[in-house]
Amino acid sequence: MELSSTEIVIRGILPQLTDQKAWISTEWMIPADSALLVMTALRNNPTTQYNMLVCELGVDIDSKLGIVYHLRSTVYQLDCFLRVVFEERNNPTIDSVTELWAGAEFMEREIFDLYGIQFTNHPNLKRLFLEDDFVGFPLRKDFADSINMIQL
Amino acid sequence: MYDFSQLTQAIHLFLVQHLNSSSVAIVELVLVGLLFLTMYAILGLTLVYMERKVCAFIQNRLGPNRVGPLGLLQTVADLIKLLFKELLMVKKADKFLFNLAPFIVVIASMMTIGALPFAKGFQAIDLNIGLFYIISITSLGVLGILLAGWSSNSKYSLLGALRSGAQIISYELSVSLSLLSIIMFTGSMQLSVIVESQANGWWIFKGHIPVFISFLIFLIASTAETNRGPFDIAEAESELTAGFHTEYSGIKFAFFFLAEYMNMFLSAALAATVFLGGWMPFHVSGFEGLNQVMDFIPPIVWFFGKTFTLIYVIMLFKWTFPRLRVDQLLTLEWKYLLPINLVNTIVIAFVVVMGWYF
Amino acid sequence: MTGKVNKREILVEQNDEYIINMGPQHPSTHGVLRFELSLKGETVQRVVPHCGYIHRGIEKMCEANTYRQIIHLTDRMDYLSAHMNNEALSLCVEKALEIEIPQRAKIIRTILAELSRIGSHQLWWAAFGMDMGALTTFFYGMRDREMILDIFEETCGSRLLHSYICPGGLMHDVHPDFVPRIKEFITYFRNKLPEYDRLLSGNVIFTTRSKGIGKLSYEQAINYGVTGPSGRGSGFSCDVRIHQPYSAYDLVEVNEQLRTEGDVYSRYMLRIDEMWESMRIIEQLIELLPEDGFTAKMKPVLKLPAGSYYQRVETARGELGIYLISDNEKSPARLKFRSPNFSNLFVMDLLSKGHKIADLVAISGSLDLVIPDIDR
Amino acid sequence: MNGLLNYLKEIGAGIKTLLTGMRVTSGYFFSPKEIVTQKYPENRDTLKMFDRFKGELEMPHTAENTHTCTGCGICENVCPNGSIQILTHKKENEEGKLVKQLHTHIYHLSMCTFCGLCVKNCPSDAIVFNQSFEHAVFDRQKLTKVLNKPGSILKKEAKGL
Repeated sequence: MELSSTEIVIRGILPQLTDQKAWISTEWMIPADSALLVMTALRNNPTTQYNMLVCELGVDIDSKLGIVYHLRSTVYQLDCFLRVVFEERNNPTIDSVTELWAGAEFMEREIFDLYGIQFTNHPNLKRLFLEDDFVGFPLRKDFADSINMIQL
Repeated sequence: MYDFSQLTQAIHLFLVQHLNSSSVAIVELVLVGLLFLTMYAILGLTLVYMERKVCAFIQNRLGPNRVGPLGLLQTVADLIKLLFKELLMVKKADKFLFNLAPFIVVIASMMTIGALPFAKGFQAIDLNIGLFYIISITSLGVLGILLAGWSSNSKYSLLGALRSGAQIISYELSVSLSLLSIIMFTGSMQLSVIVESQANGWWIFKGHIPVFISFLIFLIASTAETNRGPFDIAEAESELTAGFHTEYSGIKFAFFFLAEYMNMFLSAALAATVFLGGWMPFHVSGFEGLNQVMDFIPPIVWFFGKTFTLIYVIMLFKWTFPRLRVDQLLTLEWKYLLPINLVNTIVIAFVVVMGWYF
Repeated sequence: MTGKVNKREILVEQNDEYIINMGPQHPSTHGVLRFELSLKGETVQRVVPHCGYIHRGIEKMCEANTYRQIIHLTDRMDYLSAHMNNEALSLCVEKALEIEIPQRAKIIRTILAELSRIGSHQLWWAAFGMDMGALTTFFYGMRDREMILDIFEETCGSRLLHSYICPGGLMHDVHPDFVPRIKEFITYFRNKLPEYDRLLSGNVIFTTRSKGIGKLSYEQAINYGVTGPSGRGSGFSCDVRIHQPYSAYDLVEVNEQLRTEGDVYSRYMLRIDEMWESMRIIEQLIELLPEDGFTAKMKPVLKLPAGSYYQRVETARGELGIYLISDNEKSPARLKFRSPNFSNLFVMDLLSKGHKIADLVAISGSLDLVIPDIDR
Repeated sequence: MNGLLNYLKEIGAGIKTLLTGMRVTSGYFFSPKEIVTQKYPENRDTLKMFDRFKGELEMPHTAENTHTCTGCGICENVCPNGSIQILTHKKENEEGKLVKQLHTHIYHLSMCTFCGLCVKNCPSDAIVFNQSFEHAVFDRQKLTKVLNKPGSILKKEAKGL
């Protein structure tokens, strides 16, 4: 099977890699500590040139927190999804990608706000939507609010 | 035919017969004051109603139509509402100046109205420096705006006031220079003399192109001086919420509102008086029949007809054009209006000296 | 715990600057957005957007609702392109279930999407003129949008929040008057649209106020992920209708509108051009409309196979991405809306630095922000 | 000289664009036929909503005071906001069996988002949207409505009687 240019770049950095095939092209599972490295390579490699961060979202699946990066190369019209899964729930931390894509700043603030994932080297990591003294991270599955959340 | 001085003389004689001289003076002052204050209020209400109807028709709407027939009483209802509203006070505002500011604005606009010749003899005071007086008093109004902006202790208000200051200082020049052209033609600043000089034709026709240019510049500059759109950067609803009167409510807000409309009336009336012959009917020398017909229309109708036509044009400006930015506003004045005006003044001086006018 | 903590100071204001709060109750932020402006005189030094005033937690609500129920929540994000939002989720669900919907439903969806694009741009034009101080534009834009809303009301039953497109096709078939009304609208609007140009686009005050203001370069647009008309105004070809045609866009000829100046004026003209283009697309699609079939056969309970799905559509403001993770339940495990306004908002600081307050209003107007879509 | 000419040309072009704009607005000023305002309370008689307009939920009753709601509860389940509550009771039918039947159909207008799922999913077409749009009331309690009229019965039952 012919490897796509994205795959070549990713495997160049992480030879042992699992990818989760789904309906969307390919979603790559990346360990948290090498995520920035992989994305720097994907952005700067002339064969991929992922110059746009379409979206960065937090997920809470199977009681594990994670982040999905949706990258796009406007040069080759490629889309690529990277998923990072954190083992611990209490204080997940990952490097910020703000240096690579300026648009990431506020997406990461949103993730920090709603999932409580810490980003190192982020220029201004504050809550985005909620007030600063809000307790808890609402989009986590174990978030409970007996007053405002009505179970139908 | 229609001479108000006959009426006023009759009243004066009647009073002299029955009272001593100091009482006559007091009674006459009270009468004139009452007359002009009433006229001021009625004009203000009419203008607000007119603006709302004009903008409604421009915007494919009906405008006020609920209170009274055709919504005529809408502005009265609004006034009553404003009278009963709470006067809010900003906590850290400079109380004295904050309360003083709307009165300065409204008094400044009120003072000018007396010098306007509404019809023959219908003029509170015929100063020999009438034009000069009006120009100087209108620029007093900006003092109130500056005070309002400063004393409100609000940044939006302050920004609005500063904008207004810069705007009025600039546009004052153009207004005065364009009026200077007519002063050069008539050789007098007395408004009644200026009106009389147009008995055989209005200055805009007699002075042809150069006067037309000064008329246009006067219209633009006086619109700017009254803080109306597209020059309403001092209020700039979409930028500074309400500019200098952000913090005002109730009747104090109404004063600003009223003063704005009266200033608009004043600039339109001044333009009508100086360029379009004031209460003088439309005369063409040589066509006696036409002139007779025109004379039949009372001068007060002529005056208000001309004024309200100009007011309509000024309203059309506001409801058509986007607002100018601060720097554009100053560019317009200093790079376009002022140089053109200066050149135009020289041209007019030449025209006057050579007698190249009708 | 990995990673390092760096101490960083964030400078809010310098000595000769002062701060103004623009919003959340400000006439030109179009909703409850708050800008914290650092000003030097009238020159904007820094813009810090604060959002969250209308955050309703739609993504959290989606995790408790079935797919059919989520449709009515998507309406309430970008309420001006409700049809496109509905369509995005429906397409995502349909692709996950591998359902092919009837051709008629596809074409009607596309017509509705283009109509709401025109309607959205009309409202934008109306409000943008208002931001600029030309107060009459508001009523002209609203007047013309009324016809579109009437079409929607007749077919969908509501004017703004339609919930009309659902997984499997449409809620019900279009009204018999649908096609004649659209034809009537297009002939009407073809006459009215040049008036927009005469009133505002050509106006010398407007052009001097908008040309060269708020320049967004091609690289910046990509870097910040600015899509839609705002991105295309900078020459960034990001039209999903071209790059990944969905629904019936592959049946018709769609010309992507591109302008390279990247200033307020180019974003403005681009939206005017898009209105012309949308009318052209609708005219082509009306000819193609087949007779029957507005919905595919669907199960009463929708359960998506476990996995993650992605679907993007072009709304009136840019690319709306739907990222759906399912764990074979009735409701999604995670549903993320990649809203175009979210990315578009955060270039405000970049664009308005060094401009006046009046320009800031023009810039935020030209980005065409809808606040509920930012906050979700 | 060239600069001066350009300066004048610029002014001329600028004034021309301004006049174009003013022609549009004053054109509308002098054509009152274009006015789109509708006088609302006066035109109440002629004002008609489209048939599909989602006003508020209604349960059509026939002249014999019958409806077709079986109390199955699908609309309650399908509603995203919980704006429908269905109370049922057991009732004996003509064969002597105890059958679950509708007792009260409660509709909270204040919570309804007019998504139309209940009407679409109703298996017996018992509820429809009517065209009323004047929802304002002085008391919030009035927004909670009971859709089945007092004493109304299921259509099928009425036939059996």
